[in-house]
Amino acid sequence: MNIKNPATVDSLELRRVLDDDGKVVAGAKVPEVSEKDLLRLFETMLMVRVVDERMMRIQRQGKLGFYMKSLGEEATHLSVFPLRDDDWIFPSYREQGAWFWRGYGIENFLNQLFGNRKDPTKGRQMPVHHSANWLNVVSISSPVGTQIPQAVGTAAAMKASGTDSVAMTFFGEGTSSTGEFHVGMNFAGVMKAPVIFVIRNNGWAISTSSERQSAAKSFACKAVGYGMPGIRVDGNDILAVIQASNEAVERARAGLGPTLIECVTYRIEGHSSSDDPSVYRNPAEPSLWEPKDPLNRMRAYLKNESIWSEGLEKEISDKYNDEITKYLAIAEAEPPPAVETLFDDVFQELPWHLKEQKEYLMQQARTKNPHLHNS
Amino acid sequence: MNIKNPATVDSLELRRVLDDDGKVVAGAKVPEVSEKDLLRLFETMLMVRVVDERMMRIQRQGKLGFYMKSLGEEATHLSVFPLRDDDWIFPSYREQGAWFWRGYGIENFLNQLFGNRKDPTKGRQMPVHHSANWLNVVSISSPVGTQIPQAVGTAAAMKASGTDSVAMTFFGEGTSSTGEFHVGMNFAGVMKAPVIFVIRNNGWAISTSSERQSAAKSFACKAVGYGMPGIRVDGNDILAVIQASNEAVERARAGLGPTLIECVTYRIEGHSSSDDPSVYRNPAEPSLWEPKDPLNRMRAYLKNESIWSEGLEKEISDKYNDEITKYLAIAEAEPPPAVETLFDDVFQELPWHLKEQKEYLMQQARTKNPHLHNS
Amino acid sequence: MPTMNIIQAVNSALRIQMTNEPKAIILGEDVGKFGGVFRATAGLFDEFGEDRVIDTPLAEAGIIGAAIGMAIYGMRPIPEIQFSDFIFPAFDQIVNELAKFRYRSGGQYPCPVVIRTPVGGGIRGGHYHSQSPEALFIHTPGLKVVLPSNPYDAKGLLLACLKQDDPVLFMEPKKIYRASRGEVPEGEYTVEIGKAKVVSEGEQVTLIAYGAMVDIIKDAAKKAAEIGISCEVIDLRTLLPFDIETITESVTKTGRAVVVHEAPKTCGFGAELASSLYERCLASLEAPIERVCGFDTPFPYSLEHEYMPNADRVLGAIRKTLEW
Amino acid sequence: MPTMNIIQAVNSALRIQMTNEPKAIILGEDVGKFGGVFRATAGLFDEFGEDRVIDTPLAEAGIIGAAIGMAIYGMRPIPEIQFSDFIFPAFDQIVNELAKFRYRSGGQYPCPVVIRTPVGGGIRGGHYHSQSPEALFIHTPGLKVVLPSNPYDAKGLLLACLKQDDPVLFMEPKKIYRASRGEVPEGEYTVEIGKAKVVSEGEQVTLIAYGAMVDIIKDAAKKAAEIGISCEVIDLRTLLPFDIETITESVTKTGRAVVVHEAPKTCGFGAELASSLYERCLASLEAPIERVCGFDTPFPYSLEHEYMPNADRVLGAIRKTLEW
Ligand SMILES: Cc1ncc(C[n+]2csc(CCOP(=O)(O)OP(=O)(O)O)c2C)c(N)n1
Ligand SMILES: Cc1ncc(C[n+]2csc(CCOP(=O)(O)OP(=O)(O)O)c2C)c(N)n1
Ligand SMILES: [Mg+2]
Ligand SMILES: [Mg+2]
Repeated sequence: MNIKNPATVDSLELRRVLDDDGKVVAGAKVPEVSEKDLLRLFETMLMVRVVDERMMRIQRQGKLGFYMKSLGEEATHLSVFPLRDDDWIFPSYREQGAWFWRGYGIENFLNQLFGNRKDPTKGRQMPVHHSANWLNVVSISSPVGTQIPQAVGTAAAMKASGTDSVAMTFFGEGTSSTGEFHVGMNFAGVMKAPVIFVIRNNGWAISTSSERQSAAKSFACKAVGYGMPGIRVDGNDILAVIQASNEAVERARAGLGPTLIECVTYRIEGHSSSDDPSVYRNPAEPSLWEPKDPLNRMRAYLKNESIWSEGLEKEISDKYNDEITKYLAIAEAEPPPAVETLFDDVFQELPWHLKEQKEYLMQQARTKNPHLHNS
Repeated sequence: MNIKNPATVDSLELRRVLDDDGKVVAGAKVPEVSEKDLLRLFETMLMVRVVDERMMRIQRQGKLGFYMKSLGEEATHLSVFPLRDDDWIFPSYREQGAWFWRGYGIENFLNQLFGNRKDPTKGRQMPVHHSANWLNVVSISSPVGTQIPQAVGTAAAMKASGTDSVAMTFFGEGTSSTGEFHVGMNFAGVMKAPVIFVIRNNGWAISTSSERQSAAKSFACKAVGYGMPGIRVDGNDILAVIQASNEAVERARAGLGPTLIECVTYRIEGHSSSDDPSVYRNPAEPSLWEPKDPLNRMRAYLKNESIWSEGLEKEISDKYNDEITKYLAIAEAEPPPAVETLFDDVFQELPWHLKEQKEYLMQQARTKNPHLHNS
Repeated sequence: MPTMNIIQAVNSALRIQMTNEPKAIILGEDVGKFGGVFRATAGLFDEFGEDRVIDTPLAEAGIIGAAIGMAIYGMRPIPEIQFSDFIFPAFDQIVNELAKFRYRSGGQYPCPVVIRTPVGGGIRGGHYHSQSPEALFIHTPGLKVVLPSNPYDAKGLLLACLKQDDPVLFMEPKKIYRASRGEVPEGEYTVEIGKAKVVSEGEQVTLIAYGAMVDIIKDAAKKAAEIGISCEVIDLRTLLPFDIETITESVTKTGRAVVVHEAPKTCGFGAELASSLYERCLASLEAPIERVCGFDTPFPYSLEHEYMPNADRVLGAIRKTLEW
Repeated sequence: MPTMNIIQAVNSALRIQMTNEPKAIILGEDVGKFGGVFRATAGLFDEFGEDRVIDTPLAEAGIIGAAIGMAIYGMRPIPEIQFSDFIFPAFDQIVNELAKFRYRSGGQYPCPVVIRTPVGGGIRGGHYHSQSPEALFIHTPGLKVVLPSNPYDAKGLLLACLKQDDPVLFMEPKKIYRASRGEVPEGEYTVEIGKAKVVSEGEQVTLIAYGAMVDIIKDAAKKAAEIGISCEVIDLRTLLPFDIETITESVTKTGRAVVVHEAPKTCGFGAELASSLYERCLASLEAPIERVCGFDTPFPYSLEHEYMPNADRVLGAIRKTLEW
């Protein structure tokens, strides 16, 4: 099995602010970020890591049907840093940090995973397919790439409405192979839509290596075909991610159109809780990427800047661990949505055939037996 | 209405061999083409022009349901020049010259247009949707772009079979906006498939200008996103077209993978017999392009080379006019396919439901009345 | 009242919506300056400008994807798909995204997109300019499907669709785009979604169709009347939710039914209509419900007229139900 | 004879085809080293090499488009679509290209592509890992559609599909991929396409299903037997062309039928089966044919078990046909 070495990834032009030890590289432009924001960024990345670990544990205990971690990719989520509340986010399934940054808390997160009666999406989708219209973060879809032209439509609508809001969409490098990627990028270029495309290039699409997704030199270079700038950035370098995103968001707000950002990162673990990467990937590979861990690098940077302390980190990690414990108990105890809600939201109002079907279902024996619900 | 000026098209890098007067431009590499082949190339372009004109005339007389001309784009068709008989062609609907070059004659051409009993495709498709498996030219589809990943599949199969055959596919610049373009190009890049993509950039997709299809600097530059070379060539310059195609076919045969060629040309007339370009396009625009006419330029070149004569041109043009007259009479007289053939070729054999439907139709009164056929 | 054809009626509805609803936005291939290949959006580009009548790149998935993004942001997009044969590149955006957006988000993101697209055969377009894919969308939970048969309904139904908040596939019978003419009010009015129309009453056989096939069943009813058979003619108008009440009532009365559509028979909408009717009217039925449909072949070119249902075939089916 | 589950049976059929037919070629997402997310192609990459078991980029339209190009060149491609919920980006390639290629070219270009794809609910996958879109393909002239319910049929039908020259959508019931086990010959054999199987004979009601729902109707028949009702159980196996003879014969005998599928009811395959049966058996029918189907909502997550047909619902339908 071939091994994917971070050194070869680095060989192309790659924007960096921090080196692997968290030191600012010579000549790098450090984005202006307040101390408070730096701490919030660190806290969010740490939160993702704490949540991911706990969720995978309860998944392994059989309490949760499915989960997707993003170990090692947390910094890429924070491309949302320059966004305002009126900017919209179109995520894929692997950007928990974007949700947390936006204020989507542990409580909603857990209720969605359990698809219970308090789930903001009413138990309609698999775990990790959140939706939060009050935060302008759009419902996640499993078919990959579908959100890309949608984000462009929202951005075009923003422009047409005369606001300077922008839309940002995330997806993996595998998703750049879809037709939706192309039509979305192309529409954005032609419409000069204020939209930022963030490719999380984590090297793998389930078992398929990024080299089998594209023969292009990089994913960023695909921007050329759409007449927009493409930026290739170290996705494990929080400051480089923010710098690139700042630039793209500014461009979009100024009416200069879309930007493609490739965040080069690495999927340290399996694709999801259902995956076993040892079948298809050299088990030594992830360890090659550990020196680039984004949380370690940011911690080192904060240490150098005298912002970090062990106590602070423990405090954050304890806080989220406690929250998880608290809301997990609630989420587990909460029953699934009432059976009659099965028919809501297909349309704004129930047409006759759904009324008939609802009546029929409510008459069925098993709907009257609440214990059967989670069988 | 904006006007599309050939001068602005020329401002980007553009490969040329002949200038607008048919003279070889300084420093250009003239492809080696025998005198015989030069004459055949000229004859084929002239044949397209003769056929197009006659067909549009009979369409206007109400004899033909539909037709699509390619006035001014004839040179692009001859990208097929370097192909061998074992190479496959996946055309769109506007490359008559490729068919004629391959040996698909007036007789088949007319029978297809009339969808009569002698149509090689049995009257199954609209006019101009030919198919000729004996020539390795693949059935044309109306939905644009679908042939692109198909050509890649054929090319991949050629490679897997150990031959050095190649596949060539044609499409308009508008079609480069489809998802199929992207997935086809991307598969070709990754699979290093021996395939040549020829974009006929004729400036218009029905009423949509090429500037509204893509914000990229050119269509050729889209190759970058797929890790393959892109060539931008004057599509009204037969020698430049052949030079580019030679290069791409050689690469493909040598196992070096795919190439994208953008032939810059111009759609002088309407999209099809159903179109009226005066509604959406400045009527002065086509005349700006007339000095670039590919047939005139080739004629001038042949004159300079002392290959051309007026007599020769008249001979060719008479020959095809006579052939058209002859086969038109036959094609018009030929009845439509027999009613029972409606059910053939859905599957290799008729399943029960089609047998039943066939029996039913044959019992219907109107199938027994041959005069109703073309109502 | 002015006389309009279906194209003009659609155009009039669009103009009214664009005038009254600043969030309305039209997008599609060639809908701008050209006014669409069938001219349904003619004049709107000049009247409302290129920001509200948008010529898109050639990509149906982009058209529908962008429309979804506009709709969830609060706009009222009206995308056009040039021919319903070309809707398939957008199939995923329609069935997996548009149709499910409200549901999957727990009601957070309604998606009021009204897709207009011409449908059906009869224009010598072969299998790529003639298909009738309505059944695929009727089978997709979350979409309303509407298909009018005349200018009055076309305008009234389109305006009704544009006023409500569910995604709609609004199909237009292109064969009769210009041939079907009638009086249409200049101003605003709506025709209720989900209500069929009893075109003419009758006693012995119920004929059910929609779109261009309504003219065919009207013809067949006339021919039947000539030989003393009394048919009730129903124009379904909305395919989902279809008007089960009206058709049940009619078939309960007549005891016989013929369902007509251009789409292939197998798994076509006729199967649903028939099954639903059997479930409700079995006791009243005097004969099996006849389905007169397109054949289970791709839509042909030269044999188009053999392929499409015609009044004679419908008459044959009427007779069959009476002779059973 | 070895015991296999459905995954193993499919894998065995693929291995036989790859061994005997040098032009056979497998392509899809993650079908290579990984052997597919359900492991249906496990081991084949190592055995037959990366040129014949191809990991493709993530694009279903590319997978099917490339398969078409391979097939018309003379290869025998066997593309995999990872979940049938993800088949829609390839919808145009399937319904407009693959299905029509032979027809539109006047028989010049047969397109022997066998698409494999897992289908159906029951794995807690929500609406994007649970759909049953078979009706959309049954409605598309030019495609055969096959959906086995057990390992023996899975292997025999898949081998039969691989030996013939029409395009096939071969759907695999993922809910019972591993749960359904049975004796399967090691070597080559075929099960005839187009033939249903009478799983068990009965007198009063015919139960018809396919795929994972066959186990449900078997259960329902057992429950019915306990209360003295005799059911005939039919596994359709091929959905197009479906075995009209076997089901007609059975329903003519029993006079009652219940059709079961997971897909939404409206315009589902059940409507076609019911309509076809009414057309042939109306005189013998004692009650309306009951359809027990998925509801007309997107496939849900938490309420999956409420959504999917179960033996109790089928039993309810059986009773209804008897009490009518
Ligand atoms: C259209 C579609 N096809 C296939 C799948 C199955 N699938 C889910 S995730 C995935 C890989 C995605 O890889 P990438 O885009 O790189 O994102 P990552 O998982 O690495 O974050 C695939 C093939 C899907 N969800 N949607
Ligand atoms: C998928 C699809 N959508 C829409 C159409 C309708 N249509 C036919 S030709 C055409 C324009 C194609 O333009 P281009 O690719 O530039 O080719 P050209 O006609 O200029 O040769 C359109 C939109 C189609 N045939 N297929
Ligand atoms: Mg990835
Ligand atoms: Mg063009």
